[in-house]
Amino acid sequence: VADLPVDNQALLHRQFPIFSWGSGGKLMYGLPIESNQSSFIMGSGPALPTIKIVNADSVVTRELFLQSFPGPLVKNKTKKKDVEKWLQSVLEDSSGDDSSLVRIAADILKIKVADSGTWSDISRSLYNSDELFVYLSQPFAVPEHLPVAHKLDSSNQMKVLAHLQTGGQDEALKLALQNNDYAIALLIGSLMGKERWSEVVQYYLTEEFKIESDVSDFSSNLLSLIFQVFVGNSKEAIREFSQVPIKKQWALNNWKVIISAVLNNINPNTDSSPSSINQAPPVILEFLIEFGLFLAKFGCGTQASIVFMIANLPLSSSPLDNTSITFESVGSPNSVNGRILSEVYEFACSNDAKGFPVLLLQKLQQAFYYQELGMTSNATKYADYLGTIVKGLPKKGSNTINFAHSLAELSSQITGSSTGWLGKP
Amino acid sequence: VADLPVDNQALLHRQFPIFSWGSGGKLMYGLPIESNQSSFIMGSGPALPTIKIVNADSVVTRELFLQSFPGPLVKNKTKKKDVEKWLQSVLEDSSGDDSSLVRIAADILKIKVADSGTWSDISRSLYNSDELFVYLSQPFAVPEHLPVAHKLDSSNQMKVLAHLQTGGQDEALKLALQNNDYAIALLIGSLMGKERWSEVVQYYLTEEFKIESDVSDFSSNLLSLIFQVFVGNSKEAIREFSQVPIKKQWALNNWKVIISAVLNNINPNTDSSPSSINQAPPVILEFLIEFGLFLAKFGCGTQASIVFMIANLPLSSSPLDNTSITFESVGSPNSVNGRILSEVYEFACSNDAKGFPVLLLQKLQQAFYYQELGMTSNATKYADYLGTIVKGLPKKGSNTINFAHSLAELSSQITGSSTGWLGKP
Amino acid sequence: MPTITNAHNDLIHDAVLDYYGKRLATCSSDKTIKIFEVEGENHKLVETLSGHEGPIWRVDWAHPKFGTILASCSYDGKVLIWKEENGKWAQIAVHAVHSASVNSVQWAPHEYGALILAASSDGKVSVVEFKDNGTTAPVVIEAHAIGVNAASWAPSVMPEGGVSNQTRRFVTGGADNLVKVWKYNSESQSVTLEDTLEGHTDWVRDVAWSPSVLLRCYIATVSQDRTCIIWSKEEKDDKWTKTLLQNEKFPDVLWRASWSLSGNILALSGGDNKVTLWKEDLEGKWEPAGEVQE
Amino acid sequence: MPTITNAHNDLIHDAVLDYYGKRLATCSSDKTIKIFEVEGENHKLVETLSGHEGPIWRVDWAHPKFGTILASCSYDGKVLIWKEENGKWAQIAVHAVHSASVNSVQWAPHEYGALILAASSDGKVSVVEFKDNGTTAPVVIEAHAIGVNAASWAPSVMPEGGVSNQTRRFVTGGADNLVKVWKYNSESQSVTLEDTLEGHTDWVRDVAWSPSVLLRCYIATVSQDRTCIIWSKEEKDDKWTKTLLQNEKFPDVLWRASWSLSGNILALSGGDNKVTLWKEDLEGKWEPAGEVQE
Repeated sequence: VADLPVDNQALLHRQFPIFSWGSGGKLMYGLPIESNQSSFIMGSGPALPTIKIVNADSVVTRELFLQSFPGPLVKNKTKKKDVEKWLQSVLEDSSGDDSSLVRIAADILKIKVADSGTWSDISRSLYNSDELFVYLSQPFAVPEHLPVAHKLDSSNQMKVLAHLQTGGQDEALKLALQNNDYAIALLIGSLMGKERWSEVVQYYLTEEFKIESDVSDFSSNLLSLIFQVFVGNSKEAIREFSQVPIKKQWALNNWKVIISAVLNNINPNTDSSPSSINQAPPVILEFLIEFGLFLAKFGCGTQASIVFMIANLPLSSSPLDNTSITFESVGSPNSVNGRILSEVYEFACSNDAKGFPVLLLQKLQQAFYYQELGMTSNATKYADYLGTIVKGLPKKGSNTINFAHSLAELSSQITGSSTGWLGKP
Repeated sequence: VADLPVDNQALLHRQFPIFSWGSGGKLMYGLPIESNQSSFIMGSGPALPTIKIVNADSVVTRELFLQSFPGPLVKNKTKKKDVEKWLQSVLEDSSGDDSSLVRIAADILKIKVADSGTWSDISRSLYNSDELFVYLSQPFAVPEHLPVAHKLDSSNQMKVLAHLQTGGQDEALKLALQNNDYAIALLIGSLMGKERWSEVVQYYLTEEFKIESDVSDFSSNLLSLIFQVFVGNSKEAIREFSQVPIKKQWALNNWKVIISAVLNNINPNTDSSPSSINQAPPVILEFLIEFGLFLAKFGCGTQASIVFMIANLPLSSSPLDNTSITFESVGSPNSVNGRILSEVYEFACSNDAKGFPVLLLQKLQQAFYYQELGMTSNATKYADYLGTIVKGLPKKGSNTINFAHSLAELSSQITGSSTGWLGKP
Repeated sequence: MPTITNAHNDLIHDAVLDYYGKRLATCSSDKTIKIFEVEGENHKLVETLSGHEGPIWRVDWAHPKFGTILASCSYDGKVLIWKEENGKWAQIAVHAVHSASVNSVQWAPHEYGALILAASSDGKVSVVEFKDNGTTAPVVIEAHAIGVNAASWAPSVMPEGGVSNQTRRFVTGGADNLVKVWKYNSESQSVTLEDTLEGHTDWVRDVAWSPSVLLRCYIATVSQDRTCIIWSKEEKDDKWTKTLLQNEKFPDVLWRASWSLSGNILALSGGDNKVTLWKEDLEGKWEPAGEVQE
Repeated sequence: MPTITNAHNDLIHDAVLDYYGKRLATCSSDKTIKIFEVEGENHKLVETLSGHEGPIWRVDWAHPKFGTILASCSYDGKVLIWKEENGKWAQIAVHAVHSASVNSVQWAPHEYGALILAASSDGKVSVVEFKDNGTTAPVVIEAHAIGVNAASWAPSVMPEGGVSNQTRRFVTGGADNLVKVWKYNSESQSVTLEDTLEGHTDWVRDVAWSPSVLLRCYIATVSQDRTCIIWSKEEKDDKWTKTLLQNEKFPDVLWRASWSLSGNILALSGGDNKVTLWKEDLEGKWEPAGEVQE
């Protein structure tokens, strides 16, 4: 449609559609007759002949699983099985859109609610590596076993040892790299702290792990990151590639494959950490937090929420690390999906019966949403639940006052819609 | 001298030398005239003509630095400079016996007392690696740069990545080792925990670090140990070689070179640990303790003390780890050198003004030693110092009673030797 | 469901259900306001209100606690207040401070009192409180010199100090293509400008501040430039974040924006004769939530 | 420094300075004991004690708190006790329980009382206490059947319960090449065998328990087999650790072993006519600490 200058005055003489929201799940609208039609009929009838009042429910597209959601979810009251069943229905409904963030979040939450999952289950939610198994089972041509790499000769090996005996780590490393002996270079690097080791790893992968078909160095980037994660160098690794545009883009595009690969390498037998998915080993926790912050920083806030969920971070208004980034909700709290997923996450992961206090307003907003659509019984369940919560809040403080005030408004709307005319305040 | 059967009766008719210790630093002796001489003279004079009473001091070989030792060393009272000066005189006196444990201990203590030393200073006390610098500065023939090692080809590299993405660490490692690609094998090993990593390191060094002239695999043993120390696998590494006789012997024989090499690789910039020699980084502390226990277990108790000193362990009667080995003294507490070195160690390293209580008896014994040699003023200093200590000990308890009792005996000996005949109890 | 046919013979500019959804007020270029009662399937015309001297652009019901009261604004430059008492409707007040068309009128959140916000083509907005003893002096300020097309109150939020400490905000949209956010201080009876939001390239036709209880504020603005912009901000942010409802322009000018009662769904009406519904998705973008069809 | 010449005309078997280093007692095959006063450079023969009927092997001064008292033991099978009172010496007690040569006699640590330990070629050792009212019945036990050559008390150590709870130990060396460690219970007047230490390959000629205050016990034993063995043990150990003073054998038999007053230095005398001094080094081995030369 071309951008013609608008005739402001003429607009005052046009009939636009009219619309008004009403309480009790109603809405009123009036659509104008198409102007050319009107002219053709040559009648002078009103441009807007009919005004209709209908149920909002009949117009608003409702999420299929909204009605069946067993909320509000109350720890030790709501049955885990019911939540699992509901999540399962969501997954079946997602109409095959495997990459949808809603599906991924729901899948992960189902694993968490069941409380018997493993890290590779979560990994699979992000990226199904079955295709790799197919690839791995293919027979490969037996390669010729000609030596193609380098290593230090005896006298240089002794020099390396002599350097190390005299504390000359840098000299030893230089000698190894000059001779392209990466094995001994990695060993020397292992003495020099995680940053130097990571440098050697990256150098080695860059030099030696070039795969022809590899677009934007996918393989060496991924391997390099995996190794750095497990040596505890996540923060630095992520900082490094977030400063190189092409690597940053690679990481943002491939976040699922990356996290999946890292999670698949959590070995319950190493370290003394439990393999429970409720507690990530320290290096993994560091990685998940840093990677989540990276995603959030570059505009992938919802993906970041999923990563923070995997890391079992609590929902809270406190900023993470030394950033201004918070994890208050799974996705936008102003979206229905976001609010429901946040509530399920709280149910699955919060240790406290109190849950995550930051969700109270979201639950209130959700209750209002039910009421707007005329789903009064759902709205009532939430209103009752929130009514019990309000009693436990600190008496003073604007947060409590506002909350109670809004809850009262909700209750009066609910009452109003059920008793009609008689419900005058 | 041939082992002839001894004629017991005849012995009763022989004049043996006579000898008796006296208080106040005196001793009495009588040496028989040589029997053949006597027969020659044909005199019937007594076989033991003279009995002499002399100062013990004139007979007992005294350590040159004993008189000048500024003990008892009292924290915040004795000047560090005086102790340093004294240690310096000991080092100059050790008549060039660089390998003597006394020299090594004194050298290390001098570094500790000065409080400004580095790990490589301590390393140098054990083993002066200057000879290696000479070796390192020699020009070497430029080696041919023909590839002699192996590495994975592209398709196998992709297989490794695919294995890792699917959590197949063992498969990835197997593939790497089958193809002798040790660099990638080490990287994979780094994901699998310190024990697996150490296995790969040892395997690699055994296969690839064979130096012709290397007697008992000195180089690969030493490198293997260094790498395992820094990954925190000391206990296992030491346990492993203590079970292989040839390696165990290598470690016992080369303890100084080994520890020196490890200390020289402590990099103050890595980790967040201070480079202060008063606090070893955790992996180093683990290594020093385990290696010390190893030395003690196989009969090198004094060497073990030196290692525990480097590790700044407190002197105490409590056993170390789950062993029965204790670190109560630097060397034997029944040796003068041992007692003095222990006292200097306490002065240098104990944080508490109370010092190491386990040394109290040693200091008392040292005081008695001074008194035996007639060095009454030194004995008095110790007696006075211990007198103040006694007041701080728990009133009851056999330890205190015995200590006070022996101290009283010492005091009475000192009094006796200074007032002579009049000092009757 | 009630269907009212031929409510007016001329253009109908606005129609609003009351708090209980029992009455419908419509206003038209025919200079009248009609009050209908709606119940179940039925509707009944209760009253036709005359008084304005030009097309009536908008009507707004006051909170029931004040009684059955309606405000209307018109091309004639006036805001009229109507009240039903004992089944009879009467005009009970006139607010005539503007010298040109009054384009929008809205009652403030009832906690503020009986307060009205009016926007006029004379470039000014006015805030006027109706006390029991008559009106107070209105507060009038210049908002958008060329003309103010719409104004909307922010929802009421109780701060630490209680009602008297409240920050009362409203947003305006003008013929200068700008959107402005204002702070109204009832004690000092003054209005100060807080933010000026640039983004539209033609007249802003409607502004709507979402009544959501969440801590994030949302303002929807629609314009003749065929875009709808969602402005959002949290208390701790310095600046408003601007999000286009959708990247492509709408087929025709956009005319009205209206949030559902709790701010979950946004309804837009425009020159393409459609009413489209929108809601926020998981990732903070806006997705369709339905469309009103005949 | 005092030099006493020609103290006796026959073999001199022992010479001991008293507690204050003022008197010297010598004993000889001439069956006499001579008491000398030594002061500065001078010496003076004070008394010659007769009473034994055979060569006198050893003498031992009692602790001054008991008075000026000397014990002697002889080939004649007796132990005689001598006392100086008012400048005059007299024999005050006889201990004649043995049926053969008494080879060593030693007063116990003075805390135990006036107690004597005697070792005899009749194979027995005896412990006898001299009370103010006369002697108690001696405790006599068989130690080394072929003959006991030497016996030495362990130093006194106060245990938790006080003097009465003390473990009183002594060590013996015999003609059976063995060294034995014994426990003497003063309450029950009994002696029990604690350890038998094997190592020497010929008669053990002397045993000496170090008076060191350290918690580790040391016993030096010398033998006709030309070795000196140091036996050491801590309270918590089960077994005694055996250390050869030096790996090579001495040129001739070893005869006497004597610890310095606090156990820091060990003096050995032997058939090579030397008195050598020894002390422990840092590593727990024994190194030379001097030699007595003419």
